[in-house]
Amino acid sequence: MSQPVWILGVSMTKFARYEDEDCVDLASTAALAALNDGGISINEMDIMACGSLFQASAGLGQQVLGQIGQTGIPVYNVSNACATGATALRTVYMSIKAGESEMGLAVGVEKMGKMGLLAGADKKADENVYEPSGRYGSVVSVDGILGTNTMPGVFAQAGMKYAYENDGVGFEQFAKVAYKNHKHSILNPLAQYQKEFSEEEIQQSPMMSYPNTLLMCCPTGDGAAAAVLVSDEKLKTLSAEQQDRAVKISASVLTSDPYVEGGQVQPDVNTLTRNAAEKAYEEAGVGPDELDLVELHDCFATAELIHYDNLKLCESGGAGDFIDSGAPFRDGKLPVNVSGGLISKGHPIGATGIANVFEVSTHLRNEAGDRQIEGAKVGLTHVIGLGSSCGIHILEK
Amino acid sequence: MSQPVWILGVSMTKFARYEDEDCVDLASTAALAALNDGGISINEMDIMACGSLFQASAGLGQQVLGQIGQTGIPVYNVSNACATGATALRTVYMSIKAGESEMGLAVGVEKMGKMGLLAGADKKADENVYEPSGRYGSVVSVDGILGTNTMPGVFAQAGMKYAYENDGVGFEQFAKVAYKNHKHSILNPLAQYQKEFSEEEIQQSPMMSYPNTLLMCCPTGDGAAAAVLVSDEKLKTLSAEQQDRAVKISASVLTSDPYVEGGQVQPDVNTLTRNAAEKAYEEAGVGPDELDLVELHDCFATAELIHYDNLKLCESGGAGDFIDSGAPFRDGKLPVNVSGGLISKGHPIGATGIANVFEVSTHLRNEAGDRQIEGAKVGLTHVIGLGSSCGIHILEK
Amino acid sequence: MSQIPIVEYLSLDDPPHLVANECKNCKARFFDRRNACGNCGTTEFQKAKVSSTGKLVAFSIVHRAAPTIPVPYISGLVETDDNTTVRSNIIGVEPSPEHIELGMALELETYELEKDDKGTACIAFGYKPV
Amino acid sequence: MSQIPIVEYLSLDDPPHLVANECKNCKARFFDRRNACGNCGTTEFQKAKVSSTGKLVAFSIVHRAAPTIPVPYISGLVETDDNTTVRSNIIGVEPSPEHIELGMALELETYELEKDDKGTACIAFGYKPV
Ligand SMILES: [Zn+2]
Ligand SMILES: [Zn+2]
Repeated sequence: MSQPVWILGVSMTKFARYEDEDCVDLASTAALAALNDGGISINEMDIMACGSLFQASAGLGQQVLGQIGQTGIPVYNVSNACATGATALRTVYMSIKAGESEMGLAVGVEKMGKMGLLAGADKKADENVYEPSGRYGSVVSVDGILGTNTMPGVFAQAGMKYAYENDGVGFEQFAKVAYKNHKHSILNPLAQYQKEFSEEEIQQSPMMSYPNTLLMCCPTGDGAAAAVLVSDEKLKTLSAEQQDRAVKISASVLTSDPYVEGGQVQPDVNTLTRNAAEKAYEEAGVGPDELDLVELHDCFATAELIHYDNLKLCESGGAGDFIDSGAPFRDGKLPVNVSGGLISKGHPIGATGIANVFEVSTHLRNEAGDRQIEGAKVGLTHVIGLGSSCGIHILEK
Repeated sequence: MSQPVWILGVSMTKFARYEDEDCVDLASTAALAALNDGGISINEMDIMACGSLFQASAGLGQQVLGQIGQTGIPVYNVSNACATGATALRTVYMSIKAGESEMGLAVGVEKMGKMGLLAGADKKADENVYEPSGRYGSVVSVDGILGTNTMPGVFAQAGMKYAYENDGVGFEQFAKVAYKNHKHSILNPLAQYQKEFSEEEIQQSPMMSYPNTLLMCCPTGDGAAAAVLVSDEKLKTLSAEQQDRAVKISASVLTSDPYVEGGQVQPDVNTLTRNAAEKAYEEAGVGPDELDLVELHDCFATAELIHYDNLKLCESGGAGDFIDSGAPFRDGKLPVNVSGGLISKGHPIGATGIANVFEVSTHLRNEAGDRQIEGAKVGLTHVIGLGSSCGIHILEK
Repeated sequence: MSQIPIVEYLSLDDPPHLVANECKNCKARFFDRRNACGNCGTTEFQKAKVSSTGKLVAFSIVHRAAPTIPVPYISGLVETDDNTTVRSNIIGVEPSPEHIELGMALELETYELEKDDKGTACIAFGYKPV
Repeated sequence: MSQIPIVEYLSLDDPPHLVANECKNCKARFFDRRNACGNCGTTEFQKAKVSSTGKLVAFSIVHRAAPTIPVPYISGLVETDDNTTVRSNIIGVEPSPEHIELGMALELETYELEKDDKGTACIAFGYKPV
């Protein structure tokens, strides 16, 4: 089989609201930090991929190179909803696998400010004579009339469907997920929020889309993350320290959502995650029981719970028991989202899929300080974006 | 060396203004046509890449699969200014080179409607108290005060710089380029415009940005193009007809603009084209004198002229003589833009970098009908987007 | 008085019902305009009347929405008796968790949402408990 | 009466001139806020005064622009005597090709573009023939 690809350097900015820094600043900061972390120069990079959702058209990759070293390398600006950062990472990975590059830089960045719910805009507010338009021949905006299109609602329904099909899942279990992640975040100085809330506070915070309350939803925010990838062959020519700190990418998988009945009315977030997980475990030769930590896509508490099952972290149908048992807490059997997760660490969309690689790599390197999961050797990162795209990476030390 | 990658099927929609079809329709039409052209099903595709500039955030790739076959394959939504389509093609190419895919689908699409000049928006129209903002600390929009940011102006200046540095280049030569491309387009039923204009009419059409008149600028428009790529190994398992019609990708190169003095005030469109050309000729083992036709990025007449030199189609400094000699006309020594080029065929941004591959492939297959360049065996395609990204493919039969 | 359905896949024929584009090859159903079948890639479709009764398989009670939408409202996924999933508001039920039961039987109901400036009525649909 | 330069890289000190962020390592010059050097990747910069005289190396006469911009105007690329390229309008010349010569000698000139509601004058710059 082909040789592995390694993470040589990785970084993230603190997730926060940045008033004075634009996407280029944040991405440049993360890129310089990842290069610095890898002990390597931009001049050694053979490819650059840049992920941003809301600035996907802006040529951000080239703008960042313009700031940190305009070396003429191929640049790929990519977007894939909430899997945008993972897609950027994977593009660099693919170039190295193809033998076109020895080293490459992946950057993910987003400035979301206070965007709100990511709902479909009410595109017809000013219209006053009905005319069917669009793929459904609609005469008015249907969000809120023919059900919900908003992210909190879609993921709420996905969670409730799981609750319908399986026992032991309800509002309390979803709230417990959020309780865990907020609690975890107090140890992570890079998290957007670092505040613990009781399960009661979480349940009683303002309802967004039942069963997701405000404290069960990820905030909007700004931030960037970056990673430097290197081929196996090239890594062997680098210093002992660089080789020691390198983290192996044992699996890198991207999937989209296959056809399922019902997928047309609500994007399916399960099947593509299951497909990606299966492929990733096979590629890495690692089973879910061998994982020491997982960073998964908890855009909403309901999402985290169903991904326990999708990623096979629990028995089939057993996600409710899994959270109730305490397994995904940092002192549990399989710590999930010890960074605080999207719910508390934050979710600048383009950055998320590299920030989770930063988190897992930092633990595998035993450099996670107060929040270190002791002895972590194998970790998994997962992101999923609606519409739909799932990225999974398995990392090993 | 690694095995080549082949074009199995390729297509483009007519470039036009489509009132009733959205990007998903146009992209689906092109994708289905490319699959049909290759005699292959969507179920055989292992990867999909979709390029669109203005809908880069929309998850168009997944939407297209939702229409034509939602098989769960990895989807990459990419954007790279006017090199967006070439980047999509190249992403599929890279996946095949990496051994991750045997076949893949690349689609490029854009709906531009009547967008106008692609100028920087006047972001501060409503402000009435000066406050420095942005990377230059500007207090008002500087376009039109500190020179021009518009595309016609930038490419006009690039042409005039060439005129300053070389002899025999002026308004007449630029006009002649447009004359040629409009003339070529009357043989191309897929072109947005199919109308010949005299050199005088071109010179006297409304001035946009001297020396580019309206008839020396590409129009805005809508359209899509798609290509199915296949590995060498997989191609050998397909039918004799499929193998016969397959077109070899002898070189696939993407570059960004390296640092040059002055690049900060006007994006450099030359160096990255020169770098990409050099790499492509080397990769293909083909020299510019072996090319039978070229489709290059004539977003403006001034651009085409300087790319004669950048792509080494003429002697260094000799682009004026080259057009004056008639060489790039369809009956000349080296036909350039026999499709009509962006100036007359049209330039739906995301589609352009695949549409030029369609054009060259169609000639290499001897299927170009009235506009066939007889005996064409080797062709080159070139796109460049500001900010900056250049894609070059060399194709062989 | 003229009427227009909120979406083209709502037929106002008596009794009102939903109409899907059904793939002739694999029977996959779609409510939108189609370029080809998302399941099997073929391009022949026929109109299929969707059953107006079914059960609730998922819901959310939405408390935050665009200013023009009254909240809270119940969004639901309905699995019809002929196994087609529909998304819509659930109507005729209090929007609080204790009044909503996963699996409950539902039926389609249409209602007038609003009128445009020419007096044309926009007819929307929802599902209410049987 | 207060004044503000149109961009931060225009210094209004007498005489007005442009100021670049110059890389201490490779001397590359930039007019924008920097994260690092686009040429060599290092992060130390110093302020460098840019020569106010130079020559015209490229131009375009722009006839279509945003509604607030008077057309036609001349946009030009100026290579200063200390080899820094600046983009700006060319002023004090008829905007027609026969009045503009590539290579012509130019010098920086500032002028008041407009005032804001507090009476602050925005000072812009252009290049005019010497
Ligand atoms: Zn079908
Ligand atoms: Zn430098």
